[in-house]
Amino acid sequence: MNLKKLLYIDRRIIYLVVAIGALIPIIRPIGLPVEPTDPVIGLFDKLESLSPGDAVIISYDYGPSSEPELNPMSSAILRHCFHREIKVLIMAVFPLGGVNMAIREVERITSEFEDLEYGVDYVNLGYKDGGQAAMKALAVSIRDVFPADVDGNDISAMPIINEIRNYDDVEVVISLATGIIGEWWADLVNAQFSVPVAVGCTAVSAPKYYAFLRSGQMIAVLGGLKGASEYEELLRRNFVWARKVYSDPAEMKLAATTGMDVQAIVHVIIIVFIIFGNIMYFATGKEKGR
Amino acid sequence: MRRICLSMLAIMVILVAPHLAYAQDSAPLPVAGLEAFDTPSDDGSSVTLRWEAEGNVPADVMRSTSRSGEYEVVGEAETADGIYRDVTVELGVEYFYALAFMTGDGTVMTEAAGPAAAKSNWFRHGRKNTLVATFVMFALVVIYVTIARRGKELYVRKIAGLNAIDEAVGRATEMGKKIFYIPGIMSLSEIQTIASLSILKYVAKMTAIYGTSIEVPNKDPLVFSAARETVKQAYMEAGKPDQFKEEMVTYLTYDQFAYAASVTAKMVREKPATNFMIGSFFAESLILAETGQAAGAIQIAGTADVTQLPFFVTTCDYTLLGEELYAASAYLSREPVLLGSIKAQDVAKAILMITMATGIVFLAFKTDIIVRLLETR
Amino acid sequence: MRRTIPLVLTFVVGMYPIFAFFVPHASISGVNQWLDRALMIVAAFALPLGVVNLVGMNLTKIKQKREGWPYAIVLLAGLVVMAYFGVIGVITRQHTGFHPTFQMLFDNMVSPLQATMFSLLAFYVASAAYRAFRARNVEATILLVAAIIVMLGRIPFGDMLTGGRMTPLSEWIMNRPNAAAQRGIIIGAALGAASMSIRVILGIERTYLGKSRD
Amino acid sequence: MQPLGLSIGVWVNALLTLCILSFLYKDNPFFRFAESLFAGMSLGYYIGIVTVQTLQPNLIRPLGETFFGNHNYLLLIPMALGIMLYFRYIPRISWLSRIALAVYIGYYVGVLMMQKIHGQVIPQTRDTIMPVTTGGIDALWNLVVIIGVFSVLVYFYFSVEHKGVVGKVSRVGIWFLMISFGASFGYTIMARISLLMGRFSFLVNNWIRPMFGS
Repeated sequence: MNLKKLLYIDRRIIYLVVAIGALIPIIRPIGLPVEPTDPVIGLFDKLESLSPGDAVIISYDYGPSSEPELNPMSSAILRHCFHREIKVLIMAVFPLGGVNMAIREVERITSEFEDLEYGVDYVNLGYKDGGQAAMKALAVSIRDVFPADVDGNDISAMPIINEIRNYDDVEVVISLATGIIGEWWADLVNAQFSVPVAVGCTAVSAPKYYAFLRSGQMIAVLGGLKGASEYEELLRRNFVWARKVYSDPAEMKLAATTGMDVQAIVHVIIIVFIIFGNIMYFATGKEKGR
Repeated sequence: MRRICLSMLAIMVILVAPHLAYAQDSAPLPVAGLEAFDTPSDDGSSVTLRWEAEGNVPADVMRSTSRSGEYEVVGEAETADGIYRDVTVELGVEYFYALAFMTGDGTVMTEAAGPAAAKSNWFRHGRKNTLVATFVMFALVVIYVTIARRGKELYVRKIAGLNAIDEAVGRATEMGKKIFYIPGIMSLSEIQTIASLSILKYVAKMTAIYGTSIEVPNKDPLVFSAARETVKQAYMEAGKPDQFKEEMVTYLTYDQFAYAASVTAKMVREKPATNFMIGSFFAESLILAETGQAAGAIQIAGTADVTQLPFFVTTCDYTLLGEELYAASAYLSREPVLLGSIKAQDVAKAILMITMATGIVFLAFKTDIIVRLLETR
Repeated sequence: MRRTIPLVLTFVVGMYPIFAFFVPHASISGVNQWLDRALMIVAAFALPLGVVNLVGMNLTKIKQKREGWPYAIVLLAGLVVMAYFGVIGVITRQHTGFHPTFQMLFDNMVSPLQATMFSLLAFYVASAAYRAFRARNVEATILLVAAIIVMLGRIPFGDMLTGGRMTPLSEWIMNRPNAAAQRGIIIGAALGAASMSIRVILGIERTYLGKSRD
Repeated sequence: MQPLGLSIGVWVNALLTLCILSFLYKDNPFFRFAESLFAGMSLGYYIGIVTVQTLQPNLIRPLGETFFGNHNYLLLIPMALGIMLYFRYIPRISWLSRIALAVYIGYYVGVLMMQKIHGQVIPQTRDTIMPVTTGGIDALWNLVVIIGVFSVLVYFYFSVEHKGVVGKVSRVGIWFLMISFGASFGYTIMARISLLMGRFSFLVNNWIRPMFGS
């Protein structure tokens, strides 16, 4: 019967529908609403609770393949920090391109702020190999782990480094991570040195990180594009500057909020397929599929 | 700038020491009870200062090698922190510390605390609970392995995915097609990979006995090397050393996605009867499993990477979940010694559950002693 | 001798980081840090093992004109070009880091290939969901329902349809039952790994050495 | 007008992207070309990375600067271990290659074991100890988590037959696992779509639109 054929629908039809669903909003954005959730609010509140001059570490622990998810997150967090006059130490422990992500993002966002001073308000420390060993060593002295910044400048002359010596002077570590590195910050840095850790991760890692969130090993988890779009929404709700930044069409091309349109449509497509599959399954008398 | 001013002021203050006492009398200091001591449980790289604070003002941390000597600024602190760790110390040198504040009348300094010297310690006291846990785990494994060695029968339940291995190899033999064994993408530094190799050995023994062809494509060169030894040994133990070919274990590339591309291409072109995906996987899990599924292979997966389990569960015929992967290596060998260690795992789980239950009951009676015992540092 | 030396070494080297975990003394942690770096060097030496195998296989393919041999030429060409620009800086000592061409090839060729291969997952996840999420039995139905609730909670439509109840519900699932199951798996797997570690350190498990137990 | 080099880069990038995407339809020569190129170039890339980021700073440079100073001669040990890996091709001393593996595995097994016990088992156990008598609705949800953790751990019990009470509890464990798998799957779809979006927006915004000058 033909119904049976529908049950074993050619995968390529699914692929085609998904492709079309993803292309449309890219060509013409829609702008669907977003509601922030607690795991994301956790980071927002933490940064709001800091006073100007407090310091955070942002570690770029992802490569080009996770850019679409993590770049919008990084942009939103950096903007938040700089507007609140929080000092930012930027670093990377991800070997494959983490430092490139950091350079590009930092250049892009700092160019929006006129009175930021490199070496005073923020510094890009660059990449350090040895992952966990480096993370541990930061507890003793940041200056020893990173004798030079990303461009090879001696950092001992920079005021920010004299104020922020090690984890004791850092209010929160924000890791934008892919794979296992976000966990290292919780397992290792939070567990051994009790620094609060917030992780912005790809949506894949987020379910696992809820366990860390519950146990307090992470204070916040931003999961994928949705996490990023929620952070953008929090900024928009609370700050005038954010409403301006996140309505500029050029910026919106990069923002997570636009991405959420694609997400919404493709999710609906998948849900429709699942429902369709189940209807067919029961209509054909529970055909045993493998 | 502020630092330099403060330091200069501080030095001036020291030079005019009598005035210091006067300043202390007139303005009450925002801190009390300053003490300096070697940071416990560290490798000797720091000295810790501690004080009680009233209010929150910025302070300069001053240090000297003698009580009445010249003090220099070594850092800044906020009084509300209550604690400061000086990491610029030399191992074994004795230091005196004081805090300096800017007040309306100028700079004031607390009385010096010390002497304190950093020393390398021999034990991390915060890790006593971990030490106990490690010791218990070792003891359990040793005890149950010994019991098993003495010949006591140990029961281990059936694990569905493992029984399916025989079936899957049989299917490939009947169809005259290949078996792919993918040992994950991590190196030998990952314990899952080691577990995977011992399952590989079992599978390779079966293929040796039935004369089925097997291919093990690798991402990590060390695993490649070890997998080749493993398969070779399996063929020797099965009494078919002449049937082992080096091409059974191949190296593809070190890149996660290039590896996935090559393996999926192989799956589509060679249409294996069975795919084993056992070890540590990341995002490539679904690329491999979905392509294998579309190519019509029976698939058996196993991983302890929680993030990838949903994808294997939905696309493979059998999946070894988390701990089952580790148990599998012991279970397949059916060697009593290894079964002993599975029993040890179970006892460890029982101990943990009892600890949790006790802790929950204690909490109901408003005692958090168990929670505090489990604090880790 | 041939059997004992590797086992004794595994034991000694395996116990060291365990010991060092509890002993912060500089003399102990120093050795640990050194081992960290030393083993990276050992791993680096293993790479040629794989390269030789891959090059050998593809050369044979070309020589015997096996099916698809022209692609073997593409593969070898890519390998040689990329490796050349990768190591030339070190050999000639002209660059401290990478040759600029190396970075350019990575950005315009390797990186898009990686990203596109990765992006295939969007399609696979859809087809896997279509096939796997069928209400066949209790377990499969639970899987299906949880998946749909969370999917709806991730997109604005879910809240629109239910008056804002979908996001909290899906957060609850993630935070409570999901976190509980993940925790169970994490604890179980960690114990399994620990017991496996002990087996390796004590020399009970030694398949990885290629040698069987005696 | 874009500089020529840049637009060639964009073209190569876009065409390779399309070659890989074509695999979704079926295996074809374009995909096969891209896949072979990818395999070769990526391995070449890692040869460069390992040489420049591991061997250069950790072995070549220190030994080049001073051999005896800083105890650098000790680096000959990992180097020797690395070379031993190749002894397996020489039958008489092939057993020496196991020494390298034994050291490598032994060390990491020890390190990981401590990380699992200290970083996972103990904290996750501690956090399961939650109040169930105070805190209103939260107490109830805490109870859900506790039941979940316990039942999943019981599911992982290997030395007891899953019958009777144990069987029922482990069934509950399976339900929790299914909720978790379904929820994680649903949650992850988002990440996968993001990747596809990154590729599509590159094709549309950086390749097609500039081609038509918009």
